[in-house]
Amino acid sequence: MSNRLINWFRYASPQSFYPLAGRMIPWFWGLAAIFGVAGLGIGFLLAPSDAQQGEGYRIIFLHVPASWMSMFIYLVMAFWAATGLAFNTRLSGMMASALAPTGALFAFLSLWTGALWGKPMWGTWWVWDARLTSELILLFLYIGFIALQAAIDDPRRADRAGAILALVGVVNIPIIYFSVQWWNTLHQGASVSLTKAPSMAAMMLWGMLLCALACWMYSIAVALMRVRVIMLERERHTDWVRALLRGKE
Amino acid sequence: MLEASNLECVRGERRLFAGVSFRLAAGEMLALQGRNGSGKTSLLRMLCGLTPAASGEIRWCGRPIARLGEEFRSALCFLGHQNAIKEELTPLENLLATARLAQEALDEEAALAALELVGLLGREDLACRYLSQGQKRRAALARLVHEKRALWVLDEPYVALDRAAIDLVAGLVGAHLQRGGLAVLTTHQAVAVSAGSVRELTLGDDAASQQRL
Amino acid sequence: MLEASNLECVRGERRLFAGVSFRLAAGEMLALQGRNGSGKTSLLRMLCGLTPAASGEIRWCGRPIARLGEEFRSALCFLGHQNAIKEELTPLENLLATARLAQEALDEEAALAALELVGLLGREDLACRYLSQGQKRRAALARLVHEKRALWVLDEPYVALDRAAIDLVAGLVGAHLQRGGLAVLTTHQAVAVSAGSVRELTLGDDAASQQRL
Amino acid sequence: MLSLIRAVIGRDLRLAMRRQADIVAATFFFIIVVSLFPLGVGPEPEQLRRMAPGVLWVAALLATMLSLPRLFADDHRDGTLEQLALAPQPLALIVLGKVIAHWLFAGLPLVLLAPVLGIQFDLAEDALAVLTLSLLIGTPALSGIGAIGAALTLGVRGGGVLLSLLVLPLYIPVLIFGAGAVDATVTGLGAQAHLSLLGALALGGVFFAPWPTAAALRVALE
Amino acid sequence: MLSLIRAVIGRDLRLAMRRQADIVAATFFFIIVVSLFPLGVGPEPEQLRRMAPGVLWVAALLATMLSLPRLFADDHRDGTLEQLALAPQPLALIVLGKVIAHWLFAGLPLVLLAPVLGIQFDLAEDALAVLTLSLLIGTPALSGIGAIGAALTLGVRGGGVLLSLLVLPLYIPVLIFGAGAVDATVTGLGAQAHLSLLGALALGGVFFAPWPTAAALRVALE
Amino acid sequence: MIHWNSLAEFLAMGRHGPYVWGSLLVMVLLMVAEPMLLLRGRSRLIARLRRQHRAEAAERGQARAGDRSMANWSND
Ligand code: HEM
Ligand SMILES: Nc1ncnc2c1ncn2[C@@H]1O[C@H](COP(=O)(O)OP(=O)(O)OP(=O)(O)O)[C@@H](O)[C@H]1O
Ligand SMILES: Nc1ncnc2c1ncn2[C@@H]1O[C@H](COP(=O)(O)OP(=O)(O)OP(=O)(O)O)[C@@H](O)[C@H]1O
Ligand SMILES: [Mg+2]
Ligand SMILES: [Mg+2]
Repeated sequence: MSNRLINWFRYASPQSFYPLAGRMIPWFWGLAAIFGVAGLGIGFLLAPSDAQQGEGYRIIFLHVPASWMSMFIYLVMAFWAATGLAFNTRLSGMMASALAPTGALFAFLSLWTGALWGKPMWGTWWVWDARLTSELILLFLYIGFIALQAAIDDPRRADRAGAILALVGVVNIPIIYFSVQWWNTLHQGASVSLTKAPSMAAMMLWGMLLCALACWMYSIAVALMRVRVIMLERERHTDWVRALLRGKE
Repeated sequence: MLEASNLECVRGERRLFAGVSFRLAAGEMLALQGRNGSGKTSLLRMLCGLTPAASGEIRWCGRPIARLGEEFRSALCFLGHQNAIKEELTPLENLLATARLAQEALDEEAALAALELVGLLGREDLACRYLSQGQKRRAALARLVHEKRALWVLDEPYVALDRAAIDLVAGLVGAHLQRGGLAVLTTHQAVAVSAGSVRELTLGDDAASQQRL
Repeated sequence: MLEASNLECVRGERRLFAGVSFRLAAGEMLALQGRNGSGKTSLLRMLCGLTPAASGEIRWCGRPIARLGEEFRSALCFLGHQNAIKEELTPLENLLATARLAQEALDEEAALAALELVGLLGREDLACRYLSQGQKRRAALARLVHEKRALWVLDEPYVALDRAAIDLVAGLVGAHLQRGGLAVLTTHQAVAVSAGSVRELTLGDDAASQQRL
Repeated sequence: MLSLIRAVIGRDLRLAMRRQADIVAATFFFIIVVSLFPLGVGPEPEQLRRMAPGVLWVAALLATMLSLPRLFADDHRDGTLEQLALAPQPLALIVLGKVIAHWLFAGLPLVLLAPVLGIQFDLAEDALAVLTLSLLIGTPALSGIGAIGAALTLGVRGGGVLLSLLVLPLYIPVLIFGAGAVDATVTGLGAQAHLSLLGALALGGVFFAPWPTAAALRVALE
Repeated sequence: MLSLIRAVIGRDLRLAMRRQADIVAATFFFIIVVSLFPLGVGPEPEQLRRMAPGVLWVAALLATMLSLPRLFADDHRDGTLEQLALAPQPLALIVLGKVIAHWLFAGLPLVLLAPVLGIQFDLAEDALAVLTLSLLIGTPALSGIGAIGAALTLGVRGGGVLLSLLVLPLYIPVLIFGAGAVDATVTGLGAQAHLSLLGALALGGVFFAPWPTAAALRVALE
Repeated sequence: MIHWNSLAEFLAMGRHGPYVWGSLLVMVLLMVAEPMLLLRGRSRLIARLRRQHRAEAAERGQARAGDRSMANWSND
């Protein structure tokens, strides 16, 4: 028990996490590529067309994974922020900052693919629907987090301020989601509503799941890459970074 | 009472000082010295618990201040480079508001007496924004007149003051020490404090001791 | 060169001083003295043309400065209580920006030399916000190193500086006087300037001379 | 404890009074923003009536937000904040006092003005009443939540605008329930549900927010 | 003379870059305000389309205004403004430089973003084009006129909010012609007339405003 | 097995080609760009740190030499 705890803390130090992350990255890239090719293959080549939406529905293989990731990454980020505040571990803050840009990227992609889907399906790029609106606000939260951290140049302060913001934001997200839903349904019926894809064909489901897995692996790989860069930058004065850089010459 | 062991201060990529230790008993004053940028202000902020130390520990009555929290803060009076007075309020209002926030009983009469002592009588109803640099500092220092808390931490209290005011403040500190108080003080001007024993601590002289990490 | 006759300063309902006259020739320095709030800063701001005098006149090369305008300002270098440096910029950038705005040619090398002189080498790339109180003042004073304008007006330049820096600034002023420059300076610290002749002017000692109108 | 909160409120209100501009102008900002919209959008009464709840609430939100940067900035700049952080009492209590003071001079005037401005938009009486009520309940939440943002951006250069970036997403639920309550009244549905949710937000905002705010202030002072 | 203006612009832009938050966040404030309105008003596209020009212009105006207080305040606080006032060149030229720098980081991004935000309101393509054009012409006027207000409220406590009080009335003509141009396009009338008037305002704002601004600055320094 | 009869049909996506390919293109582009930017940032950082470390080492070497000369080659 205590042994495992010690192990945990050992890997929570940047010095031992750095090489570990380095070893894991290629594996995640590999998995991401495999899942991605399989998912896109099924989705774009094999899956049948949708009865209502024709071929345009294929955006679902991009849109849904991106949407899921954008929300999930925020949760993970808030988790790291909380551990950082509670246990004052250096790694936590670094992980949180490493995740934010990727989360923002997926939030943007969700908006982009959604808008490109909405134009042919609904005839408009954008409607003020609960899901769409909360996704937009999620993007703002990410950007706020990134901007706040960028504006503070002492990394420790930036971590703690960012962590407080992330935690407040995570409380806020469900509130936003439900408030927007209320807002929408209490109005006279919205002129357009999100048409849910009817019971999905198994093929579609598989394609979507594989694409989601690919995005998942991608996120892990990129976050690990970024956290390694952040570690180098922040720990540049420590002996292990010096030794590491000297060794690479 | 106040004890610091092996304090280290890191700012950005620079270690300002390390291994700073001292011990201060009742009635003693620590005079911090060192050239500009040697870390005096940083050390004072650590002593107050505003900035955490990179390593080392600070104890008050034998217990680490981080653990003491409110108990320590209620024994502490800090005056920094900034005056902590509101420019819109008059010196009198400032003094009363400060006391009220510190939950100390200070009536108007006592406050006026303090202002008279620091030479602001006649200005007590003028918004601090109109005061001269030195008068602002005096308005800030007026709190010390009735200050009974045990540990005074003063960051260059003499700046902008004229000779008369400097002597006055030195006298206040002296009286505080005589009452059994403690004081930590930085200054670039050589000013003798009348009573109490003074320990000196000089922070690392320049680049030699301030290593880049 | 600089001549003031019968200056009067009124602030709010208080006459700070009246009948202040002096005359300053090339190579001379005026050391303004007086207790806190006696009106030194107010007088300096009048000399620069920032505040109009209640009565009296200031002349530069025989002509009233109000009439001279730009001609006077291009001979003037003022440094007030405030440092006039940007906290976001580094000392180097501050120095260069100041020079550029004053339309003076100052290359990076000269700027670096100035910063080295005031002891900020090693901090030239750190945003000024991180500097200590004294280092900020040094960053502000670095402009004086290459300053060639004739009239320097310095309001308590020594504040927050350590001994070494004070001597340095006093040296700069001395060299300026030797070159035939003029200087007006206030300070509460007794600091000797090496060269040039020093005139002293003490502003009204307290309430006695400061009448309520 | 209560006396501390009262001391903080007293001091902040006195400062606000002394500055005058603060009280008058935050209110006038509200008035002007609300009056700008008809100028930008055009004068048809029907359209204006439908915009009214949204416009008034957005204006209230912006007016509150504009006064936020000063909530801690002045205290930070002149060193008072350090004194407050070194006070023996929990910093969160002091923050609570400041939040209440902020509401008293930035939120309350908006509540009092809202009915007058609502008339400009030709709102019916019951809608006016609900508008005022919703602002009365909602503005404390704006002050409380705003304090978090103000503390996080403290001492950060460019803070004023960064603040709005951080705070506006947090304000959105308040805006939706607030404007929603009025809208529901106008369309004949009850405002009850919206108002209770707004009340919950306000309680959370006022009593939960001081804690993260205090933590953020300590970070800013480090 | 030109070199002086260039030096001022260079310094101000460098400061803005250094603060980063300034550039990014003024822009995001614009985005967020524009996005708030639908939340306050409701999601019906038809109504949103008719509100769009007004909302976008009001938001641009508010975003510009929010960045105004910092135009001179920082220079004032740290003593740089005294230095500028004591510089041999006319203060108005320095002001002109600062106005241009302000537009470059506070106005230009709004212009570039407007088409994207217009899409959220379902605007047609020609309306989008006119909207962008009107902002391109109108925002320099906002910066110029705003500078007067910023200078007048300098050093006045509570200035930030007082500023909006002074400046918003002066902004109204810009708002009316700007939003009017878009509206005219939407309703099929030509935008020509509105745009020319807007151009006249912009020229006046940029080249006339620095003089009163400089005078106000000298008063603030007294 | 494969759903499409011809490449043209595949590309047209039943008249929704621009939307589908627009989504895919941007998504793939950004997801390729992000790691590329990271790699570039990383190599720049490493180069910068190497330079810094070398400069510091040189500085330190000088300082130590100076110390020794002053200390008259006392021990160490
Ligand atoms: C900018 C526009 C859009 C945004 C921001 C957006 C956002 C989201 C989000 C956040 C989710 C995941 C939430 C959840 O699973 O409950 C999602 C899922 C989904 N979206 Fe979108 N969406 C947009 C446009 C569209 C359009 C136009 C369609 C289809 C016509 C669509 C269809 C779907 C479907 C089918 C799902 C999966 C639903 C599920 O698994 O429950 N979305 N979208
Ligand atoms: N981010 C940073 N990177 C490098 N150095 C820093 C950083 N932040 C602060 N410093 C340095 O830390 C020191 C802070 O010193 P401090 O304010 O404690 O000095 P001080 O002894 O009070 O000086 P003074 O007598 O001028 O008031 C300064 O030398 C400053 O340059
Ligand atoms: N509105 C006012 N009403 C009354 N007195 C005023 C008003 N404004 C300023 N004063 C007084 O004018 C004086 C201004 O003095 P000034 O700043 O010139 O002093 P100083 O000699 O520079 O002092 P220091 O040594 O403290 O810098 C102060 O005594 C101040 O109290
Ligand atoms: Mg100091
Ligand atoms: Mg003075």
